[in-house]
Amino acid sequence: MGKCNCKTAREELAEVIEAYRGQESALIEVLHKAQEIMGYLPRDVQEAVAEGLHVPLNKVYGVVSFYHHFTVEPKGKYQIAVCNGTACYVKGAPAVISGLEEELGIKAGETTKDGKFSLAAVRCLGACSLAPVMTINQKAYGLMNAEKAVEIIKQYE
Amino acid sequence: MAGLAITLGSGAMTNSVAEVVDADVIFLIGSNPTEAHPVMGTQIRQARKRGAKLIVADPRVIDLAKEAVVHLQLTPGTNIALLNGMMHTIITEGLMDKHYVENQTEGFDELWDIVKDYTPEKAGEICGVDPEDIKAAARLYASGKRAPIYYCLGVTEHSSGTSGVMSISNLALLCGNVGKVGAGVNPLRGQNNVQGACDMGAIPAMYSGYQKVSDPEIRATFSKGWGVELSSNPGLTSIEAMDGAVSGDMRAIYIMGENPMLSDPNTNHVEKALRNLDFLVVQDIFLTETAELADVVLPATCFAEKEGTFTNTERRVQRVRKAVEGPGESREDWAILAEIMRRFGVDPGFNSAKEIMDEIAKLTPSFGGISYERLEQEQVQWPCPTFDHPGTPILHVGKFSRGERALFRPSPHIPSGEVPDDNYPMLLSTGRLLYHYNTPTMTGKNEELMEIEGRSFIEINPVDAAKHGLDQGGRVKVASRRGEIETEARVTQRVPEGVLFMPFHFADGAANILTSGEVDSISMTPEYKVCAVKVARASSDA
Amino acid sequence: MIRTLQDLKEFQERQEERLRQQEATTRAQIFVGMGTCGIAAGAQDVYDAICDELKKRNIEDVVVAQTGCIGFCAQEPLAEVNLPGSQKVLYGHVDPEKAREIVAQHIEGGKAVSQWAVNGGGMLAEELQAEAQIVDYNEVPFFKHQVRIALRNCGVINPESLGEYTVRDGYRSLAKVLTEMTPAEVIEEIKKSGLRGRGGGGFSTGTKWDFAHKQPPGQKYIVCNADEGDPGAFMDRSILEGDPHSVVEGMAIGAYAIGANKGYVYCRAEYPIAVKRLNLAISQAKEQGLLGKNIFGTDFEFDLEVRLGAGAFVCGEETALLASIEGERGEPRLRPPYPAVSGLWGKPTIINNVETFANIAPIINKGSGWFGSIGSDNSKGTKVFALAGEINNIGLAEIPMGTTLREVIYDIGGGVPEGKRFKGAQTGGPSGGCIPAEYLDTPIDYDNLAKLGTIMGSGGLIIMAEDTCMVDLARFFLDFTQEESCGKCPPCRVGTTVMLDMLNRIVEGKGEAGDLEKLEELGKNIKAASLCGLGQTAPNPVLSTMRYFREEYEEHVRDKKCRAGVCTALFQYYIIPEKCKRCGICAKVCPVQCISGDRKTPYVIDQDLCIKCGACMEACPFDSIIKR
Amino acid sequence: MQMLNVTIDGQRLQVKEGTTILEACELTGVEIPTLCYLKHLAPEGSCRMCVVEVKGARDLKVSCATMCDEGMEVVTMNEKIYAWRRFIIEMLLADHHIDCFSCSDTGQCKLYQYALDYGVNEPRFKVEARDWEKDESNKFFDYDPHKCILCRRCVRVCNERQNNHTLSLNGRGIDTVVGMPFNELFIDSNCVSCGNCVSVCPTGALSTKSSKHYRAWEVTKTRTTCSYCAVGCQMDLVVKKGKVVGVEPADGHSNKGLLCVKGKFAYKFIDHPDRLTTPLIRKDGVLEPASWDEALDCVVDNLQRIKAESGPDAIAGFSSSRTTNEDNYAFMKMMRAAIGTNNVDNCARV
Repeated sequence: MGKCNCKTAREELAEVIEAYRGQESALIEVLHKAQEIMGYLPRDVQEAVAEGLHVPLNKVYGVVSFYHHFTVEPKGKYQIAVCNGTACYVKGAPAVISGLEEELGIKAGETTKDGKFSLAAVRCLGACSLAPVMTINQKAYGLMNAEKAVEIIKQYE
Repeated sequence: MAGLAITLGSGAMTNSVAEVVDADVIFLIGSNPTEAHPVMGTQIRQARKRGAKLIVADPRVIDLAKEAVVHLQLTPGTNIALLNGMMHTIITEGLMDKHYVENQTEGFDELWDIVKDYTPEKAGEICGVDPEDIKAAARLYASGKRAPIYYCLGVTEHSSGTSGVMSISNLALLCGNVGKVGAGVNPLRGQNNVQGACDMGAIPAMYSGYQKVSDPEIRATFSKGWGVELSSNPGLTSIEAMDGAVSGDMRAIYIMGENPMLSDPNTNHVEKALRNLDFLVVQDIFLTETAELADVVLPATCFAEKEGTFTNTERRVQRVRKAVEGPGESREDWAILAEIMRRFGVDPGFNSAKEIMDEIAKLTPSFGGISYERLEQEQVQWPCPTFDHPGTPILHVGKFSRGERALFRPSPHIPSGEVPDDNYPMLLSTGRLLYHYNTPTMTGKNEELMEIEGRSFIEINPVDAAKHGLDQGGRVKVASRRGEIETEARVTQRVPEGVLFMPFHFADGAANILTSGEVDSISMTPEYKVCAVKVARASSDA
Repeated sequence: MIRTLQDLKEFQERQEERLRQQEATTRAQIFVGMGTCGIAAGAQDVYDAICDELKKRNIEDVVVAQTGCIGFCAQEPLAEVNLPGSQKVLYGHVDPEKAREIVAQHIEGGKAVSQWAVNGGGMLAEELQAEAQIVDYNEVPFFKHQVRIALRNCGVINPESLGEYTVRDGYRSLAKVLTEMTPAEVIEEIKKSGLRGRGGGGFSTGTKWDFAHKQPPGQKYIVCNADEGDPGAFMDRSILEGDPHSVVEGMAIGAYAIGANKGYVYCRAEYPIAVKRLNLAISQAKEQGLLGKNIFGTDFEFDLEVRLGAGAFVCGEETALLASIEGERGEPRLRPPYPAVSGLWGKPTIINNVETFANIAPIINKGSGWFGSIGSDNSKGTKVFALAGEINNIGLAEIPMGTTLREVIYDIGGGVPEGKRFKGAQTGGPSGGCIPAEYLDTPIDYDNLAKLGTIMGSGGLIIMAEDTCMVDLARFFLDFTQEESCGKCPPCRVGTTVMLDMLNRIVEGKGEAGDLEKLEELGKNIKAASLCGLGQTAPNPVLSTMRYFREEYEEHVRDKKCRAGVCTALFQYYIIPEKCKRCGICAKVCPVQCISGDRKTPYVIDQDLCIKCGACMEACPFDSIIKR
Repeated sequence: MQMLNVTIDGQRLQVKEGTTILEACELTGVEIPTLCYLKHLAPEGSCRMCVVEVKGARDLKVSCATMCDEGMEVVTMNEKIYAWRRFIIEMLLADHHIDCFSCSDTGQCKLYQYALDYGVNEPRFKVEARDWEKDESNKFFDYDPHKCILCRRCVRVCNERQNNHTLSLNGRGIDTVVGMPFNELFIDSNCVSCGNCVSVCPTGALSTKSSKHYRAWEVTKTRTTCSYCAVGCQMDLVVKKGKVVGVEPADGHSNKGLLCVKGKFAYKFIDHPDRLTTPLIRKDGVLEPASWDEALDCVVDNLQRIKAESGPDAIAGFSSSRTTNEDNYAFMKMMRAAIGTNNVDNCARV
């Protein structure tokens, strides 16, 4: 089952690359799509993009490593993002982050060993009225504090 | 070289290296600059990045082929058919520069007479190339406003080399691409001072500046300048001299700074020739394979140990300066030669490299404006007849060296001197690697380079490798009618099926044991690029 | 296809007719605010509950639709119920349960649930709620002081409907410029309006357009900067989500003015809903011929594409943004040449932000005179502010330039919650500075903010109360810019790192004498020597807080104290023995078991073990625990 | 081409339209400190070092990227400029592994020089070192990211001039590092060892292995022409105690400051122990050392003999396309004038 999915993802990636063949300026677009499909951007994906778009590999890597949205490591099944925008910061986001770090045993930016959770402190999500905000796989939870956040992630275990 | 002398009047690169970055279409044929002329290669890449479109004609997938709009992966030895096919498209589709052809060339009818048979389909068949690609390349080249052609040994090192060069010249003339900025017909010279050696008259029929030995007036000038009587006998080329050595007519050879034992084709023949000599002098910086056969070896200084000039591929005369002392008793080449002249009772007429250049300027109109004093300020391109002449970055502007008009000299396809057959079914081509330079006399003395690329190998297509049971990195026996060597297999898509490629740098498994003695009838250039061979897994490779 | 102004009018009339029909044939219309903030607050569940409840009750003559964010984020999820003939009711803090109740009482019963209504008792103290009447929106203080130009359609129309945009006179301005005005006249009109860039610098939009217009004809581009990077500002997101066509129309007008035929919207990838709605708007406009070739039957051709950012604040800087669109690392380039002369792929390019473009159509439609009549002397029109932080009415407020900070914070924003004391307001985000309480009555415009040492920026307005530590706040902003520095030039790359390092030491109680002077020196030099706007403004939050709150810095460095009780290294939780009732609750909640005591002896915190999480203080029912 | 009148530090001069302030300063001999500036590439203005004051302008101007204007008055040094540049140096030194005592670049390091020039004796700030590793895998040069000041010259020369696309800027902000994709080593990358990155590095971040063995003040440089292919690259031979220890590219017409692996690094044949140091004469089948007199006599006697026996045309000479014009000219003169034959050729068969 997993394998089957993987193959489809590869095919999908190949289609995306084919659609942008030779279009150097579409690099970031294609990387977005590739990451959407593959979940992350490992070397072989970057090589395929480089080859398809006629962009040197060193440039692809340079671009990927510049933008924080792109990742070369696989992310956890559940991606926790705690907003660290100003409003959330002022209202206590750092405590939420450290609470989660402690609970999960990882630092922000890392993924748990079992691949279940990744934790990220992210830029403003634009939901300042609910500060501090946390999202898990894009589902938003507002008005967080450390305890609430820990309670919520327990539901995902 | 001889080809351009016939069609344009001067056998040199028509334009300057630096112009390439502003080109809009670049046609590269029989040249792998990123390895053989790396700094040229980078500038072609700069041009490509600035929007130039690249056409590559090469049997191998060289690095620049990957950046090309069209890669014509032709069978080695079919350049002329390819060029004729392109010209057919250009003429039939009305893409030629009519005004230029009418006003600045002659022989168009003769050209069409031959080219008309080379439809892209026919050319494609000969070359093993898709006719559509030939058309596409032709259209692209004809569309260029600044469209230089660069070629190298992949064109000249064929038995039809001169005709190949003239076909390139035909193509350029057809599109009005000679005598203008950023265009031209540009041979990338094989070695640092090939241009200079020829300019200086180290060729049988010409004194310095391409002044004909056969012209009595010129002979008289040199005779007067040198204070001796001069022979009017036509001289022999090195290939002819070697043949003469084998037959016994040639009794002594003086070799300065060359290593024909590795660099010439058909090594067995060369060895036979040199061993057959009564007397062989070799003047060099190392005890080369050739020097080992000499009766007298004279130690010379290398470029870092002497004053002088080199003339680069774009005809630019540039200074070589002494940075260190030569080792031991080594002497500058010219000083050794001067001493021999003295012992022959001839006054050499100079006591330094600078004085030689003054003499060159005096006796050579195209160098008339060149002196060491001037070279301190600017490195000019010949022709540079006077001290107030700025030099000539572009040849044939408005008027050709040959006269008012350039000449079309068409040729039909000429098959290579040796083509694959049942006994020797594969085609071997030879060439250079980035990390080496000709025979490894110099580069081979750098352990780092030898660590990167230090052994002979042969490139073979995966299909052929499978057919012969060859593995990546395995040992392989390669045999031609002239000899047999063992080398390492490099299985790669860089070469097409049926074609093999070997660098000729290495003494272990030396490629030139295999290459043929076929030569171009005009330039006498050997056919390094095509010979027929067979391969087999070497028994040593268990 | 809309090919002429007449076509547009007819299209609009058909839409109006459709809406009239809808109103006539339905019992009620329900609009759920479904911007990011609404959805994050649970608007989708509310929407589903409403539909479900209607179905359960077999009510079929009610239209349920989504709108963008109306800006009153503090009240999300919001649902508007519109019964023909009666006052619209805006319900706040709706949850599925309330939603079902609203269907029951208001739709079926015909009686508004006043105590939940924002324009009823919903914002009043509990005891007053029941008595409150439903009033007009404009009588709600949050809306009353606003003038909505850029936000004119947000929360009012369905953002996914081109028809509803045209009902609000959408694309009339584009039709007007294409059929009645020359590009020069358009530029003149924009110049006369006094519109200044709403993204940060406040450069005259018309003048900028004029630069590009004056470049020789040929390929030109127009770009919308929707890389809203200021953490705490979300007006651009709201416009894109609530009224995407206003941006499309503004860009098309700009393109016509400068002679561009291609545009890009560079949008943060973190705004998926905005991207989706914008793409939808573009395809709708293309379908109707409002984008593409021969727009309104003229020679004008314009195509628009969305490009996604990838998490780099610096891409809000225009040259970095262009590099990013080109597929490069988002590194700023030297100016000059300015993008208006040499931008995308070396071609003349105009970059304006979302709010700026959203202002264009109204200016053309109502005239520069009208626009110029709003605002202050050198700052015309309105500005949208994102109110956040320690303020009751978190949300978007569009106010005329020249409104005082006090009006914004107290009248619109409802003041600081829990009776805390207002300490300062940060404008311009990480590039801006703070305004202390003594300047509350300063009219807000470009020039006044500059005088106070801050900037308008994109309109983030973070309110800080007494328990905000200004040193920590400055550290937060610098941490942000340091992290977002692209690394191209040494002043910004190394300078912000060195400054951050010092601030980190200061908040950890390791500050040394001379640090503040060094910080000032560094800040000044980084501002002067940096390559782009990011570095040139990065020290602002530090310099500005040092200007107004220097004593707080000095306390941190000299006394190792944080008066706001934020810098954990600089305070302790302390149980006042006299006040401690020995209930033991604090010891129970303490995650590290560092509180000991029993019924007889007051509880004591072991300071060596305390992690300063504050749980005890929060839990203490007798307020016996303090920070000191 | 229009000429513009500009004044630099009170000195009036005329420059062509399109000349940058930096170029104009060069013409007047005023030296402006630069780090990111690289001839033949569009100015990037990222190092912020080359600022000057333009009369009437609000801010200092980056001289590498600011064009001269008619009547422009430029001041290249004042208190403000000095403080600015000093600040840049301080910032760079704060994030630089200071190792001048053993660094192979000492003596030619621009950062070192400017730190002296601008009085930065002891760094007041320090950025914590990142866990980057040195890369000594290339055969010819080493890379130490802790000495890199991110002037980006290497990356630009690799990508925009050499076009080999090996080096890139990876990461961002303070963690930006010059390197190869996926942090691979030089040896594993597509690097062709052209060495152009090393040649343009202003510090010891990229340094040739051989540069460990000499210091700038110990060497002399001799401008010459490369002896490998026919492009004719101009270069400087770096000589210490009579030995070539390095090669640096020069700005020649055809190479414009670039070299390839052979030109840059393949100079070790010059003082190779296998070099011929004395004439050799074959005696009893073996080549034996001989004096010049002996050897030349042997050559002349034998050639005279054969000429007498079989005529001059029984003798041929092969000259070299590797050696100088002067040598070639002398060779053909010797063959034609002394031996008396036109049997002279070289391997040139292009």
